[in-house]
Amino acid sequence: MSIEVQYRNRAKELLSNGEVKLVVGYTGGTTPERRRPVFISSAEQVDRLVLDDLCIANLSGYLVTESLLSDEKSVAVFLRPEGIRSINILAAENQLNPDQIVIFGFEPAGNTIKALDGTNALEFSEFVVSLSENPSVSDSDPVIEKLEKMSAQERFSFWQDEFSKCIKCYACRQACPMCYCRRCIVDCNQPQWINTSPHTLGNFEWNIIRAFHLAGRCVECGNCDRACPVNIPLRLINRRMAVEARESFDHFAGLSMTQEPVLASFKKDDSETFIL
Amino acid sequence: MAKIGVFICHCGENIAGKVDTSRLAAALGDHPGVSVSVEYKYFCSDPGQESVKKAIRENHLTGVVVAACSPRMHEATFRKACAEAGLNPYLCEIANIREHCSWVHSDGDMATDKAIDITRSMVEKVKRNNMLQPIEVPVTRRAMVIGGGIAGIQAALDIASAGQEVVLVEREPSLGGHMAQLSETFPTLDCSQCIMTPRMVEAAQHPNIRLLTYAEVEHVDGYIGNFKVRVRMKSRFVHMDKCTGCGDCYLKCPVKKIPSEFDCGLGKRTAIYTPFAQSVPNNPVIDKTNCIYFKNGKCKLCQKACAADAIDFEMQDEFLELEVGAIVVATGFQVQNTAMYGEYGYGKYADVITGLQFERLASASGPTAGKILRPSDQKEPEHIVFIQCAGSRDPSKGVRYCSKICCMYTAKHAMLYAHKVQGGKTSIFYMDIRAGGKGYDEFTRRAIEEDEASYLRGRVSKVWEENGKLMVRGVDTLLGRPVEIAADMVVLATAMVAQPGAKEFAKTIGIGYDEYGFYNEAHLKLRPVESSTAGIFLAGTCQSPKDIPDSVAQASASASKVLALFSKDRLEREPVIASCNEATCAGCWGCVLACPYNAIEKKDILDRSGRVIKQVASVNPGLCQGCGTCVTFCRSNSIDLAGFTEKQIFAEVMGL
Amino acid sequence: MSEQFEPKIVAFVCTYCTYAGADLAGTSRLKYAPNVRLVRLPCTGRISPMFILKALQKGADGVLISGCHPGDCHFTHGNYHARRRWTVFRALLDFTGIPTDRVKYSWISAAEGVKFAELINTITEDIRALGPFTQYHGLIEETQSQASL
Amino acid sequence: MPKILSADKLDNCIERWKSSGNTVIGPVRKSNISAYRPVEKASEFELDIVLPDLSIKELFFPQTEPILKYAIRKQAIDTTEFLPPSGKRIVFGARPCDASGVAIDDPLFGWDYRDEYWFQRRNETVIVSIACVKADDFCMCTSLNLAPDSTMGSDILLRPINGGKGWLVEEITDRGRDAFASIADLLQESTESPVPPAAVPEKFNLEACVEWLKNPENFESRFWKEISVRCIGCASCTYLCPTCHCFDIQDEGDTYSGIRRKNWDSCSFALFTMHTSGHNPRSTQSARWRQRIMHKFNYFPGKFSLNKCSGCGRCSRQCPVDMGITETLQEISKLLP
Repeated sequence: MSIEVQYRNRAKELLSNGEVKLVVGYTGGTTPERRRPVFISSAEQVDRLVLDDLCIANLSGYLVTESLLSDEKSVAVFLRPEGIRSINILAAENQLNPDQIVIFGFEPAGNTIKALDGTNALEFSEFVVSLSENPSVSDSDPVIEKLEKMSAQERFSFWQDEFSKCIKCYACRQACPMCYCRRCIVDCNQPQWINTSPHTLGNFEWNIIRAFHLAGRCVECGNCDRACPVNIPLRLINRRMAVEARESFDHFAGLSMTQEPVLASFKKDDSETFIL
Repeated sequence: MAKIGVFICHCGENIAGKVDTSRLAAALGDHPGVSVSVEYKYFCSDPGQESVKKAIRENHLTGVVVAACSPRMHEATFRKACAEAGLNPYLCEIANIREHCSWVHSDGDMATDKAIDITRSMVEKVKRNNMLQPIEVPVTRRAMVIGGGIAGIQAALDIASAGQEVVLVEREPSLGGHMAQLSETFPTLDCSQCIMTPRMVEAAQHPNIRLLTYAEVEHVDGYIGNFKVRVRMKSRFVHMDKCTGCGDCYLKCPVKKIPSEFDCGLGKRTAIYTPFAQSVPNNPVIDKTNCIYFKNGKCKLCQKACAADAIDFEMQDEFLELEVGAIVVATGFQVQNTAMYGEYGYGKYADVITGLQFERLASASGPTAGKILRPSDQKEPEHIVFIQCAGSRDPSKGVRYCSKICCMYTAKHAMLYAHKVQGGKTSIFYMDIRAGGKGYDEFTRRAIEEDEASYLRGRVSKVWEENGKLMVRGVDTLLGRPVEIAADMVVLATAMVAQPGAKEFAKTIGIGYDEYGFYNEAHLKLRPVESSTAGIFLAGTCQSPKDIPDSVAQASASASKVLALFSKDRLEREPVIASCNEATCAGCWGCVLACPYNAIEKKDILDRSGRVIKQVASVNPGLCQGCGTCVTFCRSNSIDLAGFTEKQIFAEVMGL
Repeated sequence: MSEQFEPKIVAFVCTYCTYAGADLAGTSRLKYAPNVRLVRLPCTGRISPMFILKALQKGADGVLISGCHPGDCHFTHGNYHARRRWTVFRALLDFTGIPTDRVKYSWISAAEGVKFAELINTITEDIRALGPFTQYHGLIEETQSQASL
Repeated sequence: MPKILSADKLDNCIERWKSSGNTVIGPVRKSNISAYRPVEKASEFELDIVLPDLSIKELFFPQTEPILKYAIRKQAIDTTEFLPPSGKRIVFGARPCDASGVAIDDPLFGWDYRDEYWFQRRNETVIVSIACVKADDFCMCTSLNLAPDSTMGSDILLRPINGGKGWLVEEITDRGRDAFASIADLLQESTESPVPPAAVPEKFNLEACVEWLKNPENFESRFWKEISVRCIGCASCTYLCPTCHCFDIQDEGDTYSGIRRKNWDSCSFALFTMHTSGHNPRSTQSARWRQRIMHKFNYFPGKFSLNKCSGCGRCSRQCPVDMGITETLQEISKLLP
């Protein structure tokens, strides 16, 4: 039995017996290669669910939609490993009650996918620890390495080119499960810390601060990078932050539901090579 | 519309001598929102302050910027003046154009440019200042004094005698500190214990003093008027309520060769012991590391000897949580270990000793019952060489500062030796004789003139043993020739340094310290007994080297500060605190974790039917100290800090 | 003859240590370069990365951030939090090509007036040597010009 | 006889146009994104695409545009207005859906207030479109009563001839005729027939959908919630749309001087309609999506007799969650009797 069928059956069961009120999953999109998020609330609709290696989006962001979970009913969600880490962070940051989340876990395996055992985020604890020990994507990204070999001036030009394209549509923010703030810093205009105009200066400020806010929280699901309509390689900057959190503070985002945010905690012996 | 008054102080020539104040006044006068821009010789003077008040009233100013010295000097002065003129004091800011500008720059034009930037930036800030009201907090009328030396005892007695409760915490088994170790005291040569022990007993018996010996402060929480202190009561293995202090236990103790800390290693003590005969309290403690029972599980001779059944080998450390309103830190000093002077042979030759060891030799209660005898052979020395500044005023090996008391105690030692050993010769190597103080210079003169101490101005380069003598080679710089003296004993006037662990302890209680580990006063001249943390005061040598009269004076000063604090039911605190915008807070709790004071609480927002709609952060104004770490953490910019709001800082930067 | 380039440097400092250290430099009458403007904050914990960006927008060629030494924070651990933020933010600025030489961090205690004066001189000279931050200034200019198309 | 512009003459054309003071603009791929950008020579063009990622809109209505500079002084506030930019431009290789998108917005910007920033650029710009011979799954011009070779908004329409060696020239407006008069000698006469335009299947019945939208009962339909439940509320559809025209006026600067700017804004944002009081008349994403559809196919046509959509399909092509106008109107079609 394929995972798709297996999970459809489980979704049907959970919806029929009322264990969950909703299943957030994937279904077919406009083109054969596209998958789009789908919200299934009755057992009759479960056949719309599609699960294959083209299902990439991290759906966890939908769980923090205002008032979705306020009735204390459970919601099932299809999640890749990054999505499970997102759940850990969202739980650690008091954005959701993990007991209300039923996880349909899966991970890529070559050209196909395989199911992950477990339903509650807690049951994935060991799995997430194993991810932190063997990060599936190596920390050394060739583009990052190339960038780091550049002079500061060349890097600045690289990002100037990239950020000059930004149209401030905020698709990166909206697609990101970690950007759950009721009011984004960029929407504060008293004072206006970040210039909202999509000129390069404002775009620099926006993208830098967003990356800073994601430091130690980004699980590198790629939602922002894929959402960007002007193809800014946002993954690079977030990856760099993840590497920094790891190297400087031994912090792997979303390791557990009790993990302290890297920027709200400290160690007295944190390294400080650069402070005069 | 803002109406800002800019008041530019010349500070005599201090500012006006470098900064072109008329250009500054003109530039600010031309700045939007500035109604008044004037200069004056001394705005901090009475007429100066009056002119500020007058300008506020006449021009209906909405904010004031005083371009003058550091806000640490006169912010309070001018805020008070504003309040007197009917302007909320928090609508006044200081532009620091003296310490940060006129005093530190050579080029007048550039200094003036900088002064304009600084002042304009403050104008932009003050335009966005809010009217704030001081916060009132209750005061717990109970003080804690940490350290039971002369300073701590003095502070405790002063506070207690004024009718307030005191908890006196001493980490050793007995009160007394260093003063109890001294023989006679300069400049009067009265016996230290004779004046010390009555004070110790008084402190122990005072109805308002709760004495905790063999106890250490482990943690301090809270803030002025409302500290919470955790004290570890180290287990003595002797129940104080049962012990009669008879001493049978230590007479029976088979371990008798432990070097006595009190006698600086010159005497011996047992494993169950009181530090000295006059200990207060007079109840012994068991030194676990040296006790046979704790090593081998056998012995308990002391327990058998104790008729009062006071000894309990199962005793555990206990913890007390105490609430106090003020803390006096009187943790004292230690004598510097002079091992770094290899050339003096301290530690190598038994007869090279420290000044404090000499005190024990000279003390009637000391290991030699007051006889000056050489530790090596218990013979009376015929010639003693004293080396002053053995650590002090020596940036290369010791400490940079002067330990202040060594000139005096060395003179005292020379006198005591002369009085006790007829015909004994004394040579004192010194750099300068510093004898400032009542009766001090007379005292050193007496040592020279009456007791024939021979003072040699110069340093000692080497001490070595030769034919049973300690050969001291030095130089007499006044005569300009090398000197070699065959001595029987060498006494080093070692430096007074901070207690080991002084820095860690400062961090525990949250006060500042200098590079040496001495605790920082809030202001060296004007607030010398207050630490930089409100409600924590300093007494004695934990702050800097000082002698007994100074320690006692500072202790009494601290006590008076505590009493002043306790004279009110409630305290006014600066309203520089954070607050949270509940509408925009995302409730991520990062601020709760980041807050050093646990001042941020989780708050449920309920709908009409009492259902939790969302959770947000909420700042407890009583606990918040205004550091602003939460503000920086907050991703949605939902927390802000009064006095240093986002708007103010933005304007300040943009105004530069 | 070309005039010497005078860099514009903005410093964000905590009031208990570095600001007091700067006061001490003043009372000690130490002389240092007049290129730095101080913004006083209660604690390094209050210093937000956005302050740095705004200083750059205002045309700063360099930024200094300074506070109490580790363990000395008046607020017990504001500077430990600050240090983490700086570590991350510094990496971020570096990665986006804002030279690390232009944004400096230091610990200066209330007792270190000499260190303050010396540091200001060093930083001023360092940034003078780097020259104006023309790349960033280019971004600022762009905001004031008409759209290129 | 019909004229042909040969592809190998394009560089000469560019040179000719530039020498007469024109900026020549066309689809260019730079930093992994294709958009209408100025070029120096023909090789910079990227013409062999369905359509550029970014629409032509920004040429007339930039993402951000300074309109006023101010300095607050003690006694007065100095202001300097930025004049609408001037300079002749020739946009070569525009897609018909982009050209018609611009034409759709003309009445909007010239309605109760004439936006000189728009019209100055419009008057000085010649749009030379190339009829589409390629389309993808998202193209839907035919459903909007337009076509891969429609001439709406174009000054010249070029139709590719076989082998990509050139284009058949169709002059639409006087402005186009003038622009091509200057290169008349570079054109050749030809009888070659053009490549037929791309086949773009009709995706929905617009008229029927509009009827449904106009029915007030449907305003509160559950449909809106269901169709938009996955919308994440970003602005990529509106910002890529050639016809979405909303903007915000923003003052930017330090405390006493700055620039007033006209920036793109989007009805997708929750803050778009947020009142100072905190009340938001469009408090849900479904209300915002409904507004977008209603505006395009109900309100705007009601006012200007034009659909506010040229069928480029960028909204769905770029949507992070695969939504878009096509899906919505297709789903509305399913509701029709």
